[in-house]
Amino acid sequence: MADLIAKTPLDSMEPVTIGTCTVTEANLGTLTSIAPYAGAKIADTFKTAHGMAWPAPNRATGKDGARAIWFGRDMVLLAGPDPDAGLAKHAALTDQSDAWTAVTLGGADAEAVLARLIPLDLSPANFKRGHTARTQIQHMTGSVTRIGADTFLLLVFRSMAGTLLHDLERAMASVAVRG
Amino acid sequence: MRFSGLKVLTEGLTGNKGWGPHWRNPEPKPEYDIVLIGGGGHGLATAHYLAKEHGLTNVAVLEKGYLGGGNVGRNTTIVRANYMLPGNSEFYSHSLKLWEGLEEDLNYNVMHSQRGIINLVHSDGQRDAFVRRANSMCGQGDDGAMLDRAGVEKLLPFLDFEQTRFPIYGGLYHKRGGTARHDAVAWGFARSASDRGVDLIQQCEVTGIHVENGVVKGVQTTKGPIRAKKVGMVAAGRSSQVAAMAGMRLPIESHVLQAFVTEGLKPCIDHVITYGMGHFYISQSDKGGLVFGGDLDMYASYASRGNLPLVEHVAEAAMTLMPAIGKAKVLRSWGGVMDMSPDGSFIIDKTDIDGLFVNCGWCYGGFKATPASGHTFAHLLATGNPHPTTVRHRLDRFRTGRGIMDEEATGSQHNLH
Amino acid sequence: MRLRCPICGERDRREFYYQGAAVMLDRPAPDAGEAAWDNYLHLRENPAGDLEEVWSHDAGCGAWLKVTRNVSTHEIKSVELAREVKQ
Amino acid sequence: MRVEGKGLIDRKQRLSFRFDGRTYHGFAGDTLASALLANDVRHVARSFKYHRPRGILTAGSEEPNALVTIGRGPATDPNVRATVQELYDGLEARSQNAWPSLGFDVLSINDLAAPFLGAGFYYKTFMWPRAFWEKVYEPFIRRAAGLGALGGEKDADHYEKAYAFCDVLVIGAGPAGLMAAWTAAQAGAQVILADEDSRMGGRLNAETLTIDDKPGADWAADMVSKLAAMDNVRLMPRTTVTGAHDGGTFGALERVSHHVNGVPPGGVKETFWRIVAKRSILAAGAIERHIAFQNNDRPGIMAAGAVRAYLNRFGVSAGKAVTVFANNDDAHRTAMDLQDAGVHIAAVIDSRKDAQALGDYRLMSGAIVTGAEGRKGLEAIRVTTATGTEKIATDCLAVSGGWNPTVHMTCHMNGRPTWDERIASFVPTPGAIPGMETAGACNGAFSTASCLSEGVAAARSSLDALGMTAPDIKIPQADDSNYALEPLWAVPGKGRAWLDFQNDVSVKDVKQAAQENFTSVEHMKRYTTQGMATDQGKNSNVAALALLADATGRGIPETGTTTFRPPYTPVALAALGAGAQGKGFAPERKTTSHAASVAAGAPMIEAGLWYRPSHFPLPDEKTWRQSCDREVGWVRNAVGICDVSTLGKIDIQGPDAAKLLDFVYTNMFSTLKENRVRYGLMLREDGHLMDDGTTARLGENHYVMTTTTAAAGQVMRHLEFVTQALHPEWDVRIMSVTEQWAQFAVAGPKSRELLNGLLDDAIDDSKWPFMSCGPVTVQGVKGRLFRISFSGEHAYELAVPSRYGDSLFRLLVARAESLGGGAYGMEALNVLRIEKGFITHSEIDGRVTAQDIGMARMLSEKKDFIGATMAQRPGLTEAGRAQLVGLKPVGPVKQLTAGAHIYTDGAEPVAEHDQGYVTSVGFSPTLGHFIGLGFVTDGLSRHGDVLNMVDHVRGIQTRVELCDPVFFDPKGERTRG
Repeated sequence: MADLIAKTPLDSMEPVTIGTCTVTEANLGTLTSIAPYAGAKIADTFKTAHGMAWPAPNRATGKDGARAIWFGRDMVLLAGPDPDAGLAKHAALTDQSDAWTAVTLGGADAEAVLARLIPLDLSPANFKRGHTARTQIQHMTGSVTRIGADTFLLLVFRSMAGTLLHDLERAMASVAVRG
Repeated sequence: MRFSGLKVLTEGLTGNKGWGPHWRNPEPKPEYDIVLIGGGGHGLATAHYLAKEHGLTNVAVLEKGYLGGGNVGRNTTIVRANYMLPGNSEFYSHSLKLWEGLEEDLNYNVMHSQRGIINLVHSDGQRDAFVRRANSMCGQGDDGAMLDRAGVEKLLPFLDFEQTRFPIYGGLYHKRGGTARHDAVAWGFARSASDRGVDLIQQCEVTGIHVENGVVKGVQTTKGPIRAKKVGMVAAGRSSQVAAMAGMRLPIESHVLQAFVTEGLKPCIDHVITYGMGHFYISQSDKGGLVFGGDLDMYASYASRGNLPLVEHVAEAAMTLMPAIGKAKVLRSWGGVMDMSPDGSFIIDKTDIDGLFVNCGWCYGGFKATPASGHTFAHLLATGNPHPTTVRHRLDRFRTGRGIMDEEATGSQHNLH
Repeated sequence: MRLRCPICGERDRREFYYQGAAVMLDRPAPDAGEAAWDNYLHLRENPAGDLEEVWSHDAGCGAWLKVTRNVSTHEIKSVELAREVKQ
Repeated sequence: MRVEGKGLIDRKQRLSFRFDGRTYHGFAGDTLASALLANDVRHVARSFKYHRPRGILTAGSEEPNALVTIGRGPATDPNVRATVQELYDGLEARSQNAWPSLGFDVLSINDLAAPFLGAGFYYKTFMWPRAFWEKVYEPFIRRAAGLGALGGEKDADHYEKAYAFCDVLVIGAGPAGLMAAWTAAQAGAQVILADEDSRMGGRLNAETLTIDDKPGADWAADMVSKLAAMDNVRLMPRTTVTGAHDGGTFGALERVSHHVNGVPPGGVKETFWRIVAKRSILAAGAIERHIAFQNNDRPGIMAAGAVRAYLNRFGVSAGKAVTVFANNDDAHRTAMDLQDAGVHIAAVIDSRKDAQALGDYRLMSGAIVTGAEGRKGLEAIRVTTATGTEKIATDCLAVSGGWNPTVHMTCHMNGRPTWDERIASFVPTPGAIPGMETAGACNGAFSTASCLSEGVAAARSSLDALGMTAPDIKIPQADDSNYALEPLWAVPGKGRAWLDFQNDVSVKDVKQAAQENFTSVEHMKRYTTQGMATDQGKNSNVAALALLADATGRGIPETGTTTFRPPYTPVALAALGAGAQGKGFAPERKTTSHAASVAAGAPMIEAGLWYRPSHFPLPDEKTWRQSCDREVGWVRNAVGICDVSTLGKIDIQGPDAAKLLDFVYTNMFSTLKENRVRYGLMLREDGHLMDDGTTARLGENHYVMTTTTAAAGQVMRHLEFVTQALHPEWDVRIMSVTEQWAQFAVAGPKSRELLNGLLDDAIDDSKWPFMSCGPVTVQGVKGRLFRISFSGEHAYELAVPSRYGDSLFRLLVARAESLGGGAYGMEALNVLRIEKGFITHSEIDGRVTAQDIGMARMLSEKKDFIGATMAQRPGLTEAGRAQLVGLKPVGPVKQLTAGAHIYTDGAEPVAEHDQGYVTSVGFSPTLGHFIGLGFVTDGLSRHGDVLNMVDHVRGIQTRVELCDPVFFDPKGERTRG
């Protein structure tokens, strides 16, 4: 009997380049939302377990192959490793590995592309590497994180993968034409 | 002065010098039988019907700005009787019948145009709900018909039938629905009421309501005190402020509803169309402007202006439904302040204060109600009893749970209706 | 309109959901009586000036907020976390 | 005609264009208007009401006359201002509102009938006979009115919207705006400078004035290039800031591709910007006003400043023998500039008795123009002086009644401008827009020198507010001459003198409105339509207001002004609604089984934002009913597979998880055992049903709640409200996991058989009884299994992480098919649940209580819960409410239809005999007849009653018997078996 076959939200699509920008489906590994219980002192446990700082609101931390992305009120998304079992004492852990479409958008015009979709000032002065936000991406709610000088990580619900790609491609095309 | 084609002709030939004032500019008398607070559409209609139906002409309408300056002059002019629930169904049916005789009644062309309204349907569930509504309309003796997709396409070929996000399954067609020239409605009622002896007093703000031992005695105004045997509060948009002068709290939140008009265009939309999935409705005025609107801005507001997210949402709905109007240009947007009630339906009732009556809570359905609101409020003021079409529209229905008319089925949150 | 979410910072109105007057934060006891419940759900001060109200940063961090706002000018006077107001 | 040696056009780039079918030529840098004037085309349009011939009045976006249609087919763009449209090679423009042609327009007959068509005439007539309004009068009025026509096809161009942020937004790039932007930029602020023109510089490009001894246009170009080189400055030419909104938000329309022939592939026609600015500076300039006199609308009569703009910027003289009519000094510059360029000035008529000539031309001071001749083009004017009337031949009359500051944006937030006697016009009221400064001509400062210094000052105040400091800024040398003016709104005399050109509102109309007691400025506007044309009264409102004030014996400040509303200039719906065309209106949510369902031929239907399969047709099936009946049969007799992933799934964890559930559900969940599932009802606080669903207890402090697809978002928000705003002291965390799990119903007598070939560990009744749940592994993949049923059969729901959803769905369907079943869609799901009397949002539509659906027993009396108190209001509990019943046909007609009403049997089917309505129907292949659910007055106690179902709109009448809503297996033996 055939094993169950795993599919990514964008079905492992090839990266799409339009103009200076490329959108790539990102494999972030295991995604776990961590919502600390009342009064929990999770930061140290987290640091010890995963070698990353517990991110402040609107910030993301990380090390090789792992990120900790602030993900909303009293919530952090651990991306990469499976969560340390010891965290469950301090926080509600929920597996989100299959719940999100994750892409990176990189390129010189990435900021201009996102200016067509996201109602936030993403200029480097205001939104530096390691900054993250929960916000809208066109009509979707999502998460945006600057992970490089001109690279952003975007997350929306898995079921909206097609819409995200469509919206990005439209914005990339119009920015590319402007030159 | 009676208006007629002949009068227009003779005046035209003699230099249009003979046209007199549409209404008088009286100074307020010290006392009236009835004082109406608010010279908007409903207040002026109430005055007209008090005079005409009940012979009550010792009546004053007090308006803090200019006549018809409220929502009667800032709406999308839709007139319809396509309600579903008992109470609303008979009331709006009554109103539409009054509309159908309004021009003769007022000797004023309010340009009531029964061009037909089509409420589009985008799912089986929505169709079932509209069928239920259409059957209510038919049971009420009004017209209501369901169109299938082909039927809609025949009437509205310019809609996007190919790739709209929410495809068009059909529509509820209300042929007697349509539009009217909003300002003319206010002016027509004002002229008629004034001609019949009612005093319309502009730039006269009510600053207090005089109550003694639970009985209303009159009002204080910026033009001095005025005694009154009965006072009718008919100031939608400002209902809570007026009621507060009598120490009352109303079940109302004030919200802003935007509307839009484009530059004039040659005729392209012959009906009123509503797009439920996008909270969008549109018609074309006789001047050629596309008149359209959408949902509330959703936050409490007394500022007659809206914000961009809603503007964009409305325009997006327009573009997904009818991309053929993409190059129509929005000329003007404005906002009206709506009395939002906890069930989306209005209130016409007595209050706990003897002689004080309230007419409020029209949400964004007030324009089409103008004649019947005036007619039934006049009935209540004159007789002390509710008109048969407003027996359910009680002030205390939220407390008791009796007769709640929640057409949108969204519950007691004011802004969701 | 823009609201300053205490967690996310200043954001466009489009990210927020509006519920209504902040009386909704003070839920009466089950036996508080008819008038208290009528006040809670239906009757509103509805001032044309400063209003305390509840919003939610729906498309952002998800926090419910108590906002004080002048509803005639739309000036935002304060934004607090509902959670902190209640505690 | 073109004037050599003048203008900022590129004479090396000759462009060809067409107007009304004729080919003309112009140059790069021209607008359509300047190119038409260069070709001596003066008559370009017809007015709205009287179809009077009209020419170009202005050189800006305020143009009321010269509106044309550009392009054809789906690219048809009506009502384009020729004064704004940049010329490109191949441009094709047509005139509007004229039939059969611009030169011979049948409806110009309206002009002859004007005495009968004055202000408000339509309110007084067209009332008889009644039926004639819709059939005769209205269609005629509609056809006669309107300007351009839409193309009638789907807009083929792309538009977009975007966001921008800055410290200081400067609106307008004239001398004031350039200095403001420069000053703010020097301080290091993030600056956006937006200007509606393609070339920044404002009036400096239209005048011969100098700054620091350089031609103004050159100075402006230098400033623009210096600003462009700065990283903290963003220049936005061709961008009109259209509206000021709350919180420092501005709308702005960028015309990206209007100046080129066609939109490049992938590109956009326009971008609508949402600009968020901490501070803003309005430097929008001023608009010249006209003077009303008889036939002051003839083609060739233009704004004096516009005549200068055509000369100095475009190298075009608007006439060969030009006259000027003014009440101020500024307009004299038109005469001087033209004269310097070698154009003949026939006369300058100045209404001021003490006017002085500023150059060598014939000045008639204390004189007025009392009439104009030449219908389709000006031929002569009549000038009246103290001594008599003189006729002067002229083909262009440059008129200036003074300038009105462009205050519009300061009124977008309900502010009113202030009357300034000095300039006889309105100026901005400080603070009208929070955070906005005003500078230059829009502030009533008309000299170049004052514009430059106000620009710097406005930037300094903005920087102060931002806590920033500007370095010393040297204010350049420029003209500082006094703006001397004596108000003149309309010259006395007979004949029609026009105010609002486009809407054909005359001085007489305003006076008649006053005579009819439309004395409020809003009444006058609405009665006459003054100021309601596409220029929104920019050219004429102040004059109309002054005349109304005069007619009513009031001063102008007391008369007040109408409100200026956004947008400043009209904005295409396609720009405001960019991105929504086609499927872009709302995100599409697709389940993991979407591709497999589509491949199986299932029509996908919208369920909120989701798509779900309606049915899975087999090749020999012709109707959905055939497929549906077969799928129902599969579930009843074998096993069916249905994707239920769209239902909301909410993970609830924490010590107080049970407390939360007890509070939001009407029934108890703290008593639910681990690995068990319970059905729950959720009320709104007003006591009506919000949603229903099952919740499973996965651990002591861990539940997973299921909501309906429709209410998933609402329930999630509700739980957040309860936990943050009502009971923040509860230690509980909630998280949507809808997207994490692909969940499939496996329903039917063979469901366990199917699963036992698939799960890594076999299941049986003892370990997996009805309403149990727990972890399972499917071929090594960790999943969850719930033994629940929405079909009334022995059934399960199997959930796996979404990445395996596609694969598992295909596997389940293949196995079901091998067992004599297969996939089923929404239609079959609906029939199956109606057979069992299970409710959906068709029944609990938001107006229904637990009591109404016969579930009063689920309202726990042992606890407080949301909705508990209000559900006990008398109106929600007393007799006479509509209650849930089953419906079956008992007469000769067997069909039931959803939405039909139910009436007393034998009575007329009218409102007073209305007993209820039908919410859901289906043909039950199991029972062999239609079944339905509905609500009937006191229906719970009326089982057995026979009533009359009437669907008026479908023409169906069916006698129905009320019955228990559970039609099939009322004891639930199949579910448990």
